Amino acid sequence: MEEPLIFEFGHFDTTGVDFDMPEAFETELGGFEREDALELPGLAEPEAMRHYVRLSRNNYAIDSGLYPLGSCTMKHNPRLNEKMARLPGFGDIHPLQPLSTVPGAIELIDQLAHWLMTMTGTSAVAMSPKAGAHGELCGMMAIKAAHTAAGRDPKIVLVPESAHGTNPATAALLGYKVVNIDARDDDGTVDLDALKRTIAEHEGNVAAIMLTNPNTCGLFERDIVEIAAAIHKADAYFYCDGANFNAIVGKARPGDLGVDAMHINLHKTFSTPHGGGGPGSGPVILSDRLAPFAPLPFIRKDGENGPVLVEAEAQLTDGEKPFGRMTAFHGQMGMYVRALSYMMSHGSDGLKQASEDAVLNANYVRVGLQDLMSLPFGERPCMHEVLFDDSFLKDTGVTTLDFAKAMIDEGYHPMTMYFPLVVHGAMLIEPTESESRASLDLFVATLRDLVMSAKDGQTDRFSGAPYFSPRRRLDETKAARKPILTWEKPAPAQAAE
Amino acid sequence: MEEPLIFEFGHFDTTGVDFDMPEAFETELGGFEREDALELPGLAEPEAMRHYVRLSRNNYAIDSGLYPLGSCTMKHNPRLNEKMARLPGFGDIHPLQPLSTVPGAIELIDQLAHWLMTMTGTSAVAMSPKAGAHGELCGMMAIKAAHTAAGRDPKIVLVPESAHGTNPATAALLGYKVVNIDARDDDGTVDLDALKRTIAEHEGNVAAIMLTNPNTCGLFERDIVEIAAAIHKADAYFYCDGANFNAIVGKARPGDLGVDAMHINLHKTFSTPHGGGGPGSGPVILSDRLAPFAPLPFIRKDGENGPVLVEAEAQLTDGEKPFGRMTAFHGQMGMYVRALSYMMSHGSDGLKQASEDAVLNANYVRVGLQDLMSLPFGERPCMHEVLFDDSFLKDTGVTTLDFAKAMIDEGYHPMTMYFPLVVHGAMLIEPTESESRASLDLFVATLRDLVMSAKDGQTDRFSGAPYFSPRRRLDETKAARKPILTWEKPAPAQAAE
Amino acid sequence: MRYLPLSNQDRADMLTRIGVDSIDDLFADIPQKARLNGLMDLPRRASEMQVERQLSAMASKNVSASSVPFFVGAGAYKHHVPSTVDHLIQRSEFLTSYTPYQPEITQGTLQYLFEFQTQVARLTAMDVANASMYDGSTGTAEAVLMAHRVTKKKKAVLSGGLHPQYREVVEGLSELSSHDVVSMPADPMGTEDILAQIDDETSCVVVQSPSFYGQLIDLKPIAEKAHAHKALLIAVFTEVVSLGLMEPAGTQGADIVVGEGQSIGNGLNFGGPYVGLFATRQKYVRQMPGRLCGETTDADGKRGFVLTLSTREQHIRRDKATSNICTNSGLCSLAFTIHLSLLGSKGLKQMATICHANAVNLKKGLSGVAGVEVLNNAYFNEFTVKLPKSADAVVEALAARGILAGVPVSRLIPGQADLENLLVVACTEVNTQEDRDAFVAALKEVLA
Amino acid sequence: MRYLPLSNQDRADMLTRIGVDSIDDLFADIPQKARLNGLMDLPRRASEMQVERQLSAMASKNVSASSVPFFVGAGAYKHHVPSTVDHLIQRSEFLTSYTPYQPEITQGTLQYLFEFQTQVARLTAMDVANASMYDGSTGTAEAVLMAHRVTKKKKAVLSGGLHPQYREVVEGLSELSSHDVVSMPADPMGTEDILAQIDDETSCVVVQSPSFYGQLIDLKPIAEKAHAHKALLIAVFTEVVSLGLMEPAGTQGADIVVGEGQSIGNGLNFGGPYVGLFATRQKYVRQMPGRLCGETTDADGKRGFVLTLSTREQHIRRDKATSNICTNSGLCSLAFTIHLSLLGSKGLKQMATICHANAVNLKKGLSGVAGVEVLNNAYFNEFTVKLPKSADAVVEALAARGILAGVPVSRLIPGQADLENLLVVACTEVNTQEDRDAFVAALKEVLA
Repeated sequence: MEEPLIFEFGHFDTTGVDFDMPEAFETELGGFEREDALELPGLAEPEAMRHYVRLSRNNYAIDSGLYPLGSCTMKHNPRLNEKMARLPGFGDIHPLQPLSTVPGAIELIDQLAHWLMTMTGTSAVAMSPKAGAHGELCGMMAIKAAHTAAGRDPKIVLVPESAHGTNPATAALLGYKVVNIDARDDDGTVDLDALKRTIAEHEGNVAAIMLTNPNTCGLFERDIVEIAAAIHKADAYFYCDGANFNAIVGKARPGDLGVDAMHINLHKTFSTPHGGGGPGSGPVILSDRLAPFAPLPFIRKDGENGPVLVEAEAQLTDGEKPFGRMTAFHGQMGMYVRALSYMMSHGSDGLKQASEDAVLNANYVRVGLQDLMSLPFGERPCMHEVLFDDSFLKDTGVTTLDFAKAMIDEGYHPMTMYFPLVVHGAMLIEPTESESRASLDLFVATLRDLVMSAKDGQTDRFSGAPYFSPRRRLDETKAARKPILTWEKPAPAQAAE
Repeated sequence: MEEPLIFEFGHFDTTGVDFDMPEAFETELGGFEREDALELPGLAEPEAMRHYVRLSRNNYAIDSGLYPLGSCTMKHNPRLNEKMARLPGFGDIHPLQPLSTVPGAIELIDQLAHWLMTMTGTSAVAMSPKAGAHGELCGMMAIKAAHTAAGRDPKIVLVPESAHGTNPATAALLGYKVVNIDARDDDGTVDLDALKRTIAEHEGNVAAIMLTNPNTCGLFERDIVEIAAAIHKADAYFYCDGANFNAIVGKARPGDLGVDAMHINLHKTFSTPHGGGGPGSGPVILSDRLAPFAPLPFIRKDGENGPVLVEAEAQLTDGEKPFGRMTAFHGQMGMYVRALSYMMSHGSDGLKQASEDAVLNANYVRVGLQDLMSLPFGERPCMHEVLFDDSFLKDTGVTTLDFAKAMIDEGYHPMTMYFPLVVHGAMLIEPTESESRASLDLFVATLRDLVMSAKDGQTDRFSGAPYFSPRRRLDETKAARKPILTWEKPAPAQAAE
Repeated sequence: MRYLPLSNQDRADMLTRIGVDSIDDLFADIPQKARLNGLMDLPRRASEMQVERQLSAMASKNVSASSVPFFVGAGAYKHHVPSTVDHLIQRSEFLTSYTPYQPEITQGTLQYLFEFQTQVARLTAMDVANASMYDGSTGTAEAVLMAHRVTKKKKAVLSGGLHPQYREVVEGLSELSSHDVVSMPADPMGTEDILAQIDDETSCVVVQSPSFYGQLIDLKPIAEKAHAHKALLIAVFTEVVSLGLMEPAGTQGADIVVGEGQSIGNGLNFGGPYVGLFATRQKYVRQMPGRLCGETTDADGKRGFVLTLSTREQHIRRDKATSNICTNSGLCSLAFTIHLSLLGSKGLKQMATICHANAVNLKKGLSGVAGVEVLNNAYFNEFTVKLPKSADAVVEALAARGILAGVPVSRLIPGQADLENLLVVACTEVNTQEDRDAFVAALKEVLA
Repeated sequence: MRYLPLSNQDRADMLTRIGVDSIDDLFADIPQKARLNGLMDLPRRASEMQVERQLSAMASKNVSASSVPFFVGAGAYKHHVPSTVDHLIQRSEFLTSYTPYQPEITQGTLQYLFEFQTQVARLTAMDVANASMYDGSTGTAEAVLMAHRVTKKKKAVLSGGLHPQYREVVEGLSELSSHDVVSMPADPMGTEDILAQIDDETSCVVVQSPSFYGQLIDLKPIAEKAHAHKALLIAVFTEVVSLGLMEPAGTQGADIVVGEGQSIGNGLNFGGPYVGLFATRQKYVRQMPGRLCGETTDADGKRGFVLTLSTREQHIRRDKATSNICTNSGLCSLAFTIHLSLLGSKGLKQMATICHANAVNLKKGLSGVAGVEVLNNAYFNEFTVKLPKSADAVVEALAARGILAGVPVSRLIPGQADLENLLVVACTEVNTQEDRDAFVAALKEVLA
């Protein structure tokens, strides 16, 4: 049974919400009343319930299966966190009601900031960015503001090819020129010597490096301290993409590694739900050098008076030089509550254990598959995700995409494909610490079966996949060629009865 | 991917709940500590979440499709009601905490009682029964207590063949002999003359009649007032099975029809969720004659002091002669909240409209199918459900059961089958007021297609059905022959690795 | 109205299609004089916001258990339920599904019932368990009826330690079903001589442990005596968490074990809905009341589950059924099984240990209050305290101080002077040291 | 730890299988001196119950909107959201799903996004809408960047009626991206002469209606002037409910319409997460930021949906992308679309009418208080009041009386004497006559 679009229900003159209408009154709308007919269907509650329940059943979810998306960190979302975020004292307070009526909200933000700073070994954090990419923007704006304040105007940001697309996009947004840094052939990490050469080549003109660590190949940048030193020596800043921070929480602190700014994806590392594409939350920790430039609003520690919310320039004191504001209001409060609830639940011991289990699980998958699938950088330990390339599919007639789609028929969401760009036909698997050993065993066995099947020439199993999903393979080219982005009423001739 | 049983996860020495253990202390268990090993698996939260989410996806539900179970009234369950039942002031109060700390709870029960009495035209209601069948038992106990108080000891309860199985079971539980009442051939309703003859035959020995109205053929007992009079004349009581009260709320009041006792299935008429088989709630409205015998606890209206909860015999005043107690505590409070929320939402106008829409929808299905399927009592209007028999399947080789199972493959839950017993191969369809016209049109079209297919000799579509459900047809005989009711650890040889 | 999808246009069109002039033509069988004209004398429909406001106003008049130091037990217990549980039971596919009579599309419900039955059987150390009863009290009454069927006798002997309201449920039904009941007097300390009441007429002996008063009872000698007289021992519990730490009735010779499962997975809800647990020996399975879920295979040979032995049940067997029961406590049993699948035996034992530790700690504190005596020497998480004055008055005075201290025995058994000063006090894992200290301190004040 | 399924035995076995001696061998790439030995200086793990208690204690220090007469708006609004909405967005399949990059198994998300886009396009009377932005303020900044791309110019003119924090977001980003901004002074009454600021250098004009101060603005002349100079009109709103009753910017000539969607489906959440709505003309679709969902067919020819035009996006286009945005506000857009699918145009109009009626009613009440002047003549559900003394002090005094009265303009624009006494007051359908009367009465007291 196919689920229609809400517009195909036809209820354009009904509503599924009851209101008590006021008595007649004189409007004061100044003649701006809507004149055209607004045509939006109003479904009765049982219809709406069924529509969205049915739609949902076409989705894959962590709650229904392993979700091995490398770099995305699809792990368990505790419902305790959902419950806490819905406490009226958090969920039902207005960002601009008097501060005297929301001390608990300020306390919560301050507490979360404390956890983030302690975990990262830093002393400042910009809380308000709305998502990871927004955090990157925030960090890079702080860096640009710091350069400007120092009377400098460097034009170049160094970004390795393995970086997330958001990194170059963010740098470009601020007018920077993006320059690549070469990676070592043997493991895809940054080649320190090449980096030093590149810095020398652009002497005085390098604003920052943007580096993911652990990197998107699932490896820890082992020269990270030296990289930071080289960057700092060039009067540049070290922006770290924190997407993979979940691998090292409790094992190492970015502040100790020389990082100047790093966003933390609360939805990756601290398990606020991905929600089908957001909302995220991307607080940015800042080194002492960048701390003064943190955007409004921020919380000032005021000795005996406790934390004070600073919202406007008129409230600034000496040394506070915010570069502006990332968003209206205070950021993603709802996500803060969930993340803090997650952190408190784990505690220092649980957070460390979670990092260790995530790395353990990834390596367990690695050794379970390395004899059949191809590791681009050899059989060395990985961090929380393991990267394969597609050389094992060579001459099978099966593409990386086919392989991924065939996983769907086995009941799995595919891994991240074709990313990072540094290896050919990348397949990046991140099982996360939420998976049991039994779950990993089944996953490994399933992938082994698929690989054998591919090598065995059973191409039909792949080229036509998926066969058993709510939809077969979808035509993305057709969608892009002449985009249909909204529903249009079919012309009368085509209309259904 | 098949979902294992929790016992097959193997986590017998782990737990998915964190506790803060106390310091060592001296127990005072008197030597009653458990000595044998209790073997219950403790799943980590992500495993448990996934297990139950996956299980749930094997279930059909109102929220995912039309559920045409006659006599079961599967209608929309508003989530407002769930929210209200979870208010701490209702969900988190103890049945035996001081009454001074729960005035709102007493108020709620009193309010609900007021709605029930007003709707039914009666002045008493026993609230505590835990479900419909429990309400029947309560009503019949009140009847027996009334007879006993009057120094009578009649032995017979009259029950028509069309009755729910709970009716004769309840009567038998109290030691009554069940005597059938003949139905009219042309419409399955009670034959008044036959009834009078039966009463005469057992003169002085009839305790009560148990009658469902509207009856299980979906018809209103049109002689109901005369039936009640005949019963009362014989010094007997009229117990009405209220399972189908949802057809007539706001249209007629059982009290006006001569009913002495009637349970109300809050989960049928007032939409508390069925929950895969409960919990239900079955308050019983009582006529003035039966009111004194209502069980403990009950609420006494005490003029200016407001409602008073009477819990124990020591609190009784003149005229209060409870026959005992149906259950510990106060009954199904959680269901009361949901039902009252439902009633308030509808109001007097909405409740009446709901009854009308339920009846309208059933008749719309009737006229949509009556030319193809067979109506045992001709093309007369029905109430909230429409009864077909299987004569339309004659010579097709398709059984009622096959037909029902084939509906599963079309995305529908089957209707009630083989009930009521008064017609051969009964198929009882109750669409409820929650279905839209479009939903009914699709349902009718689907059934028409199935009927045509059966008549067309496509028996495979039926005999092997269902083909597309989480399980194919299950072997119920095998299950009953040597029942396996608990999981046993497989013998080592058979055990999985 | 937000829940009704038909528009007025739909209604008019559908009446036409049906071939009647007005909706009332469809109600023509209702006798004219009994028809309601106009609306019932009740408020008209209300928006969600209005309903929320009115019900919230009512709810806010009640003192919730989580908001105060809380020691009320006596058959219902305040435990912490993981948030996962309430989330999962609200899944549409569980919440809005019917009894699984169509097993092909209700394996979700059936499989968890099978898991539930196994959990309950293991907890109680019995062979089989059913898919739940309404609650512990009605389950006890069903157990007595079952014992009568098994033994073909009709006299039940009820211990004085049985929950008084459970006793009333059994007594009321027995009286109206012409069965006999011998109820022992209230027995706070577990010292009654119930063995003397067991004779050849006896169908069953019903004993609760921990008792209503908190006392742990040795069931073995009672089982022996009962069996010697071809009677069954029905063991009752109201605090299922005790089974994480205590010897189960199954290993002490009980024939039927029945109890309240609310503590695991379910909230207090002012007394309902709860979930009755019911377990027995394999040989009695065909005399059990209630639904049973059994394993089988489907047409493809795959393992699956169905409701089984339904020939015991009313919808098949009618007046010959083992019980008139139709509903079970489905969603509550789901909550139970999810919570227990998280706990496991390890977590359940930890939880039980904390409950007991807190009770031991509170007992020490209360024993130190002048004039207060704790009556029980062996107990789990609940015990009875003898106060120097009316327990009811003390509880009210403590409630006024924001402490809900327990249940006066006189609330359930009024009018008995020797019980007037007895208070049943319960501890669970939700009680903190501060809660207990506050209770002890306030009690001192009230008694001073 | 309850969230971690590996047991210690599992861990040991798995390390053996991997072929390392200890877990730290897997972290060998971390420089020795940078490794943390021992635990971070943070509390250890906590049970659910502990976490609940600590967070509940924090939450209970805040005054929730539902608990008092509430008139705070200025960019976020307290509306009643049907309980169905919050139930549905918590469905596992919505809540715990990823961005729908694998469309075959995420049609649920994709179809609602397509419905969402259509709803937003219709609401705003524009051709196309994206799958949402973080919120209204960041959406406004993205709109400005988009206008720069479209016009290949770099000067934005911001109305004085634009939400001050939206203005700050645009200004900050523009400054650091070397774009130009002309910000008009605060304009409570909608009387500024913005037309005079539009010239050939202008890339876009950003105008909010209803303005931050509640004033309704005629966009048509601004659109005309902008278009005459090849500039775009970016129309902003913060109260999406206004679109149920008011003329949309799309019919007034706007080129980009951007706004905050929180009011529909989403709670206050102290400012986030919210959901930015973003719509534009068909011809600019390839310059839009954010995700887009489009219709297509699958291998069997069935209709289906996919994310499309992703060549605009960072994960494909990297430093040439239209935006660095990656996340949208998925779950908030789901809440929006569910709530709006229940409302329909009929319900939305009713809701908007009540909001306006309540505002009209409150305006009358407040106008009757001595020394109080309402500054706006045409408004929807929000207006600005000039008080005889500091608005901040009045708001605090009213808060102490249990009334949350609105937002002092000085909270957002401190230090400007002419704004010191201005208070922005909002009404929605949640306000009762009693609430409004209480506000008026309390204000009289405070000003007396």
